[in-house]
Amino acid sequence: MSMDLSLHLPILQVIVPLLAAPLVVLLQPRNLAWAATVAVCLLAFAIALQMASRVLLGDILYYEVGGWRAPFGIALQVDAVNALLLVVVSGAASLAALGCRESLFAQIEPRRHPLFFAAWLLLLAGLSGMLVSADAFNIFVFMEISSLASYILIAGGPDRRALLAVFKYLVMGTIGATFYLIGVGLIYMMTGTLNLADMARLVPEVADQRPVLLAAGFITVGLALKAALFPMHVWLANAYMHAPHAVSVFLAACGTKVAVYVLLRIDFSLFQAGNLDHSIRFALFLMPLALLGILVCSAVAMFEGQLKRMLAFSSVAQIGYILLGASLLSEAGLTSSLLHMFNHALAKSALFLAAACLSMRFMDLRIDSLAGAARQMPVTSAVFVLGGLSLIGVPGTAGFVSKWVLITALLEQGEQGMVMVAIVLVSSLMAVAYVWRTLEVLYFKEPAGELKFAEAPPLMLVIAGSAALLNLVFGLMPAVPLALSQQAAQVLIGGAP
Amino acid sequence: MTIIFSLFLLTLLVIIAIAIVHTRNLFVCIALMSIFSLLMAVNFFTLDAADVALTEAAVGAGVTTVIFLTALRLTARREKREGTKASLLSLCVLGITMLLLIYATIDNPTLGDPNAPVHVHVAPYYLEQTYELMGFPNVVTAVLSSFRGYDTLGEVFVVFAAAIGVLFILDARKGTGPEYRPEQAGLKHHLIPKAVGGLLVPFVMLFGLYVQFHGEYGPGGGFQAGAIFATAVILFSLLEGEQAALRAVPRSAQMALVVGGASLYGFVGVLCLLMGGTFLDYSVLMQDPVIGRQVGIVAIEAGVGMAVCGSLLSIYHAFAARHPMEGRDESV
Amino acid sequence: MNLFEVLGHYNYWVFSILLMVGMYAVIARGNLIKKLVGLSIFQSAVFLMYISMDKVEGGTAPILQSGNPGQLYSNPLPQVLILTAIVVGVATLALGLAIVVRIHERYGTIEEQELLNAD
Amino acid sequence: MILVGVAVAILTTMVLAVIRAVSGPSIYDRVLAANMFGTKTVLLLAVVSFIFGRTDFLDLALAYALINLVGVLAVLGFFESRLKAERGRVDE
Repeated sequence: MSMDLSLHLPILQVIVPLLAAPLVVLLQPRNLAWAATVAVCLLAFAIALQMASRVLLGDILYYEVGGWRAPFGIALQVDAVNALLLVVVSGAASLAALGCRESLFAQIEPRRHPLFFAAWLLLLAGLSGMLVSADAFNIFVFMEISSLASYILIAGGPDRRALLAVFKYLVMGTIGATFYLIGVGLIYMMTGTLNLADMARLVPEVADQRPVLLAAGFITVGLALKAALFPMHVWLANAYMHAPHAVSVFLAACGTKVAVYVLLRIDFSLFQAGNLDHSIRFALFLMPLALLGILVCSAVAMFEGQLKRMLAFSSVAQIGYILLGASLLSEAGLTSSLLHMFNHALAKSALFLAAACLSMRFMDLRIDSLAGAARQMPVTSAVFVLGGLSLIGVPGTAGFVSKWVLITALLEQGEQGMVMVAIVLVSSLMAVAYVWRTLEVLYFKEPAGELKFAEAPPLMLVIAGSAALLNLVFGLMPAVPLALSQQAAQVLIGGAP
Repeated sequence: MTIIFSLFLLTLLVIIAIAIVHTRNLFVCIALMSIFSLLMAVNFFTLDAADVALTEAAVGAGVTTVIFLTALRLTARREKREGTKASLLSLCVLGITMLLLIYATIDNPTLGDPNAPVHVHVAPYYLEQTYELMGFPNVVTAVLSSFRGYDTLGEVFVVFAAAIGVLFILDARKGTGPEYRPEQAGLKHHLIPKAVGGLLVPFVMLFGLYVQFHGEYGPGGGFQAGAIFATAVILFSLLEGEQAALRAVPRSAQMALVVGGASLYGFVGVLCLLMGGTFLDYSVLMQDPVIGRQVGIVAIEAGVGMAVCGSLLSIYHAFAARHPMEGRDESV
Repeated sequence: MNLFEVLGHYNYWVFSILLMVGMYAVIARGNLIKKLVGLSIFQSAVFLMYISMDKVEGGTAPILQSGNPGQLYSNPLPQVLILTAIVVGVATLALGLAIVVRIHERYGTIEEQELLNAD
Repeated sequence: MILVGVAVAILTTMVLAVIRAVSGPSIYDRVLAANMFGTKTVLLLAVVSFIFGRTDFLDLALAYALINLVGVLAVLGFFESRLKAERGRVDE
């Protein structure tokens, strides 16, 4: 009866939050559902850290659910590509649940808490399940768990427009997931297997057949929809804007990135391995969209009047950076792409946490109405400054590191790369503009009347502050995430799933 | 033979689908949807997918139709004339996409080709090993609950998510709704529904039990049984009224089914893990691995049945017990 | 390509047609319930595609018959996947309908154009 | 052979039902057609399971018959509640 829990880490990452969800539904009293959720999120975070530390040492964690060998049963695998994202996902869930306690209690009626927090755990479980799975259909199942949970969470927003936003998200999300399902079906039709490694072995034999090409198209478009790649991002802005603040923090940090991960994993390991044509098509499809997304959405963010919508558009632009790096098809490019997922999560969660803090004292978050907030809320404003600097990519912050790696990767591309470097620099200037616009209002604009209120509640400040400090920590000491990202890029380029 | 049947039924399917999109009356649209589902189910049946046909009938034609109707009662019955501006353009784009898709399927293996990749890799293992490993003949049940039991766990939690989502969004968890309302009195004052329907409720339940426990030997299993059980209670509620149904199976009992079913599945999985196997490896549950698997499968199928039944019921009641004027925005 | 091969792809043609018919309802129709109906046709098309793969000529449903050792059976795997997918479809639909009901309660309409004008 | 003949006959009536369901004109026609279609499905299923030689699938037909009834009752209930709601509004 001796058992070693460390052998079961990949499955525990998923089932701890998954199985906790129905139990949370039963917890009635006010703080209990929240406390249990935080505890489970932190436990998941600890599991993710444990796995990441083992992956860093060169381990690959492999798990066969139900004891069935790989192509016959469902396998899980944690390697460098998903270990870092698991940390991001469970970390974001913990940060958002812990750091938005008061905001959540203000926005969600206590009697609805158990259901809300159950959905919260389901979202965490769904995203983790997508990340650890090495089975194409299993990814779909967990994608749907995470999607349904995020619809529920966003629909918790108090404004009635949240309902419209979530309906749009539901329709587009379902189309995206169904496209993915069609793609998986077509590959299954041509190979007879659902296991990613087994598929990677068999796809090259049939790579030139039309169903496989079609599958690549369906999967890429479907996941791009889920990842809110420009111009398929229309669902995202309002969904983030009207969601409860805590949900915005959680989703902005990791919601779309998991879809990007699945896209990269499937595309690189199945279609691109040894198929130059496909690699070129992949790059040709993603690169222009990524560049356009960076430019257009940064520009939109510059003129957006609502703080959270501005941050949402900036998120779409950042997805552009992530996919631009991937579309270079080089090791350096992929490194920047994976590293940026991590760093952007740090920056965006700090910024959305600051927004949540501001929302405790301001009725609505129009940027103009925040005038002079820095006097009353110095810590919150400082968090916003740090997050903003990291978003822009100022040296010393986490955002700088990934942008630096991206620019290095672009420069490897020769003349074409120079143009893209220029675009990245222009959009960074735009980021300066939209971050500065908010800072100016916070710090230098005279408030309309006299402001008489205190800082946000202490727990929120502590968490927001530590999120902001993490941006500095990983800006000055980027070794660990950088090493993991490099390792991951090698895995992806090497073609082994 | 199969191909001729399919040809015919599929053509009907396309006609119905176009009619569904064409009609403006949402009620008609739902009626046609139920035909669509039945046709789809017959198609599945002719394509040898008996389990799927049963599910599609129970869920698609049964529960979905009922939920659609109850939701329709709370919203509008007709669709307004104007479509969106993009309708003509999208028609062209989608038409071209369709032709491309048809062109791309030329390389697909022909229907029924025994040498298609799907029939030579992975699947033969299931067909050859099931009897030896599980000791029962329904390979679909074996794959569903054991080989790919982890997917099914996910599926149970998808249903769980839908149930808590509907309850959360409609905020319909507590109480049995406002006071008694005449329009929810049910159909029992009509002779024929009373005579026929009342008789049927226990038989539907019995049939549900049969599907639940015969799932290893014939088409069926926890999922279909849960849907059929929910159908029985919905039938009862249609006849006797919402209040009577909620007295018979109160909301707390529905929630207990959902939570209990999902937890039972998870518990079996964790138990396997604690007894030294991997998650959901039922073979460690007993001395004899075959019996262990059978025990595990019966247990998780029971969990699936409970969770599905509870979820579908709580979704149905969240819609059906709601008053059309409840939750109205004051500003509207 | 003989007639048999053409007819053997008919299922996939119907899949393509249904996919696009459903998509059309989602994109071009303004009524939110109609959009959900379209979405469910769209998903049904995919079910059809998967189930079409499982058929083996001369085979029967994969419930083993003990008296019949030489019997061919159709592929169980797509059926299992679609059982799961049907459930996912219903779950999404129920959630979508709940949202539509709330939209109707708070806006008084479920027509897209009127909703866009409302805010 | 006779089974195939029966199947063809059932398919023909299914087409007739579909024509009624699609063309209407009244809602009553369509609902009736939908119900009739359900009944035909049950029959077709039974016949097909004999043709395929898998009579153990007859319980599927049973399930369809039960479900069809629930659908019809739901439709009736829908109309009745509509009717009552409308009448209630007139009374006020």
